[in-house]
Amino acid sequence: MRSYYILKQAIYNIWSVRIPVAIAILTIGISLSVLMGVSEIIYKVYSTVEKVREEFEIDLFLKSDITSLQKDILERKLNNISQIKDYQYISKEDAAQIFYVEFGENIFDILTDNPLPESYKIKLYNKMTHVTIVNNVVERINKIDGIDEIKYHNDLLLLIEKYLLIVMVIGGAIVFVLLLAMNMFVRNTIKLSVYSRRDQIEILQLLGSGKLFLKLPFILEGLLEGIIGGILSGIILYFFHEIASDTATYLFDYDLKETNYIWSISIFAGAIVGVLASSASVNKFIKIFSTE
Amino acid sequence: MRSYYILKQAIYNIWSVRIPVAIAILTIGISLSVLMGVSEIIYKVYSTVEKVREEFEIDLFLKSDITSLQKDILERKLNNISQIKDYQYISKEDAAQIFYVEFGENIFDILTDNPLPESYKIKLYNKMTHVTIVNNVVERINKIDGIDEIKYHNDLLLLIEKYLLIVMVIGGAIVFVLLLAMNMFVRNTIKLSVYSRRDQIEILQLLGSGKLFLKLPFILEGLLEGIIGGILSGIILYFFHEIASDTATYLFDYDLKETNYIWSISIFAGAIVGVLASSASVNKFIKIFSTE
Amino acid sequence: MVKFENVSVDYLYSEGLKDINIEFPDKEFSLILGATGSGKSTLLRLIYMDIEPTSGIVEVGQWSSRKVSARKIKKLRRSVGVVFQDFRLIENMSVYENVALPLIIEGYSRKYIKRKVETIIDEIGLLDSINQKAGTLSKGEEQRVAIARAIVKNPFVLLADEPTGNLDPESSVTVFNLLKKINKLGTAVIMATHDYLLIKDAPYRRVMMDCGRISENQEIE
Amino acid sequence: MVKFENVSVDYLYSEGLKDINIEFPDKEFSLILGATGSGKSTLLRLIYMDIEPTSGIVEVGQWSSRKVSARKIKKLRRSVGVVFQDFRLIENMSVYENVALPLIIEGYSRKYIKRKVETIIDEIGLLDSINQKAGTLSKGEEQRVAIARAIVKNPFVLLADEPTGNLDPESSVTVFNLLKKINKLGTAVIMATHDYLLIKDAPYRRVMMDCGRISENQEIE
Ligand SMILES: Nc1ncnc2c1ncn2[C@@H]1O[C@H](COP(=O)(O)OP(=O)(O)OP(=O)(O)O)[C@@H](O)[C@H]1O
Ligand SMILES: Nc1ncnc2c1ncn2[C@@H]1O[C@H](COP(=O)(O)OP(=O)(O)OP(=O)(O)O)[C@@H](O)[C@H]1O
Ligand SMILES: [Mg+2]
Ligand SMILES: [Mg+2]
Repeated sequence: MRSYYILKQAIYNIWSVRIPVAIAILTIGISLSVLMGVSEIIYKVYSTVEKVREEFEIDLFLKSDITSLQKDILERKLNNISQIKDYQYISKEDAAQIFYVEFGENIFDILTDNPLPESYKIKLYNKMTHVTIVNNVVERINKIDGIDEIKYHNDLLLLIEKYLLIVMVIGGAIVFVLLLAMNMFVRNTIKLSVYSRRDQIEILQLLGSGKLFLKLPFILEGLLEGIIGGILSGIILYFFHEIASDTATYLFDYDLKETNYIWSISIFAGAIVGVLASSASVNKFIKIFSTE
Repeated sequence: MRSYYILKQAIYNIWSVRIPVAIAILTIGISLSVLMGVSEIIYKVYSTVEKVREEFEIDLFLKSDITSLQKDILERKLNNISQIKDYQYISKEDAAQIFYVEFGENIFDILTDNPLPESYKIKLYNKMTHVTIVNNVVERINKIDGIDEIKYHNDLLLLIEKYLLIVMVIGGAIVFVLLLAMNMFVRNTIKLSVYSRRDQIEILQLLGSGKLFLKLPFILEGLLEGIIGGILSGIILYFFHEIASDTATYLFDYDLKETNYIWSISIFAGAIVGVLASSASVNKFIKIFSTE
Repeated sequence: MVKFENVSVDYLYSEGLKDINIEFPDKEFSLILGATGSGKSTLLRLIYMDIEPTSGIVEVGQWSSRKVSARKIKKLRRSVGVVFQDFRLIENMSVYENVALPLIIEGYSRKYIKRKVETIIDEIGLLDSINQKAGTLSKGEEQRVAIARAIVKNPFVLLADEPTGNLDPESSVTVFNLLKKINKLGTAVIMATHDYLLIKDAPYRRVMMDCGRISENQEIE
Repeated sequence: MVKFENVSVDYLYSEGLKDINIEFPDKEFSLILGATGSGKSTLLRLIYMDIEPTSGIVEVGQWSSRKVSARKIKKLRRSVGVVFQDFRLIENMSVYENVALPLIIEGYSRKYIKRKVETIIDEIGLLDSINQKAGTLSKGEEQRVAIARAIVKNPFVLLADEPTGNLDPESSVTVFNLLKKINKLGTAVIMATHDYLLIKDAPYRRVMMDCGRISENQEIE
């Protein structure tokens, strides 16, 4: 009977005190969607930056008179540089091929001789694509014999490091502050919702009800509110995805639909937040003597 | 006596129902500081981008054999390009001077002859610093006789346009969503706070009190809560400025202290929000018959 | 004058009121009697227009339940004094403030209010508790504050819903005498009560209610 | 057994209780009389430990106000039935649910609760309103629900604070008879009342209170 009462009471509470409950649900819903929406945007920016980093490469153009011994030494030396993840040898013929793919023109149609030099495409480990490390690596490579020219887009890295990374840090800070703020809003709203029913809590205590019995209807109420709020937020996020989808694909080359599962996280998070907040709120109004 | 009652009641309300009032103040305070903090960050990023734009320039290096007639024609043609705000002629001597300032070496110490070409530094109107417009302008300049080389950092503009501007748009969207969300949180909190005193509103109505008399204590309460919340937010923003000041100077070359007046905006905004929200909330609980 | 014409009130589970026809003339003292749940409070609530009749018309002085507006109801309630059965004091206000409320609402001067309120609180014997919060009073004290608040503004009709339910016999007599005095000064009083002992010899009209109907309307000269 | 030893309660503006010494033996019916504000409710609130004594000791059965804990107070309140002077029903619950609450709290089976609650609601004459929300009841009906809730769990002490204040004489007698019956079954009853007519011939102990003191403690065989 107790459990029946508790369930019924939770559902009934929700209906009979529509205003605070509706407000709690709205607060949870909006909080979650703001939080998850902003997090997602920040995450997308972050992964774009990472992708730019991943594509970072250093091109080594070799002198035309390089010997195969020199090439061996060069490769051995490249192997010794720990920041280098991978390198790829591009012969004169490969280069012509790439030229053809990129420019649609056969280099031999223009010149009889292939003027493109042999080269190496070097990829660094992701974590190593920072301006100073790259400069350091380039310096070491520069000392190797047989290299004509080193080309790399350090300015892009510089930009990432000076601006985009900062934006990331700021974004992270925003998410963090939002997390704190939203958490506070949800807790406060539920606390107020419980506050408006402190009479009921007092009466139950006067009738000798235990702490758990007192709290469970509210906890269950919090759970339901959290789940409904989570669904609300899921719906908001879904529409946000629909609207922003094309833009996202264009900007970040990212299919937003991939993260549509975010709505399920949202419901889960709502449920947890609802339960924790309501449980803590009821505690505030439990006291032994009414004069306390 | 009425006004005395109203003032007293507002202050008294605040004290006797500490919990909802404290929550309302906290909500206003946090909302305002999140909102203004995020807006400020976004604004700083925006002004940085604008600064980068402002510094954008196109360098025209002239052929060494250019005649002064050709230069006249060139200048006249530059005057005709409406996107150009300003240009500056840099003689061979000026160039040497700039070289000296930038590299600390007198060019004549190395060479007897000055190899630096004459040039023009062209500034576009701020609104015109977009990749396509710039390309268009450069194309037109290119057709002018006597120009050896045109140098400009279109890649930086490209980056701004592809990423930073996007970040700005996203940032704007975040601020907008936050504005809506925070507004809702504040309104809801105050509505709940009024809700927990709906008995009082009902009693006053039964005693024949007019609408204004009913609302004024709550409006005044909202005003006080808003002001206190605004002060709270002002304090938070102040510390945020203190903490972030060095970083901001480094990143954006921006003295955050300059915008310390933000705390006064914050109090003002708090007051307005508090009054509007409480006034609207009381309306919800005003009804003629208790059975409505 | 308060006049009910074919008034009915429907409630979900119970009788409410059924086809009530009655007049309470100005300046008269009327007693409403009847078992619990017979509709006494419902009748009174119709007079200060806390509820609407489901059918029929209630007329109170110049106001009619047929043409109501927020402004009219406000005026009506300002000229009717009500001792609510559940008192309806504002718990976190002092006795003084609760009693002063109707006068504050009407915008009297501070000095006038002070004099008036203190006199009346003295009359109901709560001068010692004048600054006590209404929420901490004993029930009997609350009831007396509710009575003070109802009569402080010299209403033209005074509705008293069981005004002595929480009072000891002695205080009950005091309160009843107070109501009689007010009636003598020209205010119509309509009082719902169970206290037959108290009103035994009172020369007032008795309206008996039974299951939402008026079973007897007995005028006494 | 309920025992007060040198108990005082201080309030901000008023007497509260001063140096109370009294014992209420098991199974006895005691009446507490006194003017409004004399401390009757305060005395009863001490017994169900809604307030702490400022000094002195209150002992209720195996529980003492000297050693309280949330758990002990919970147990105590489960074995004491209280008719609060202001009823304290949960407004948005039905009559049935309000009465069933003490049994639900103790974890009885649904079937037992249903039988028990329906019997008792019948006894107080509210079977017609069993599903009505407590917030819409008339005061007299509310009071009867409060009484039903207090006696439904067969408490070992029953505290009734002015349980007939909102009832007509007939219902008052019914309720009083109910309390008498419960007392006969072995429950100690302590009832604060103003209704001298109702208790006139009752052969019970009368405790007279005056300004926070016991002015008379008159046992009747
Ligand atoms: N808002 C409501 N909704 C449903 N039923 C109601 C409502 N108000 C009153 N009732 C019912 O109408 C009937 C008459 O109520 P009313 O309060 O007028 O009785 P009363 O004569 O004042 O009784 P008492 O002496 O107990 O105060 C009661 O049975 C009550 O349950
Ligand atoms: N929480 C409180 N704070 C301050 N004073 C209080 C408080 N509770 C009661 N009092 C005062 O203590 C005195 C005794 O109150 P109590 O409620 O015990 O009286 P009572 O005998 O039950 O009166 P009644 O017959 O009116 O119910 C009253 O004067 C009351 O104002
Ligand atoms: Mg009534
Ligand atoms: Mg009492």
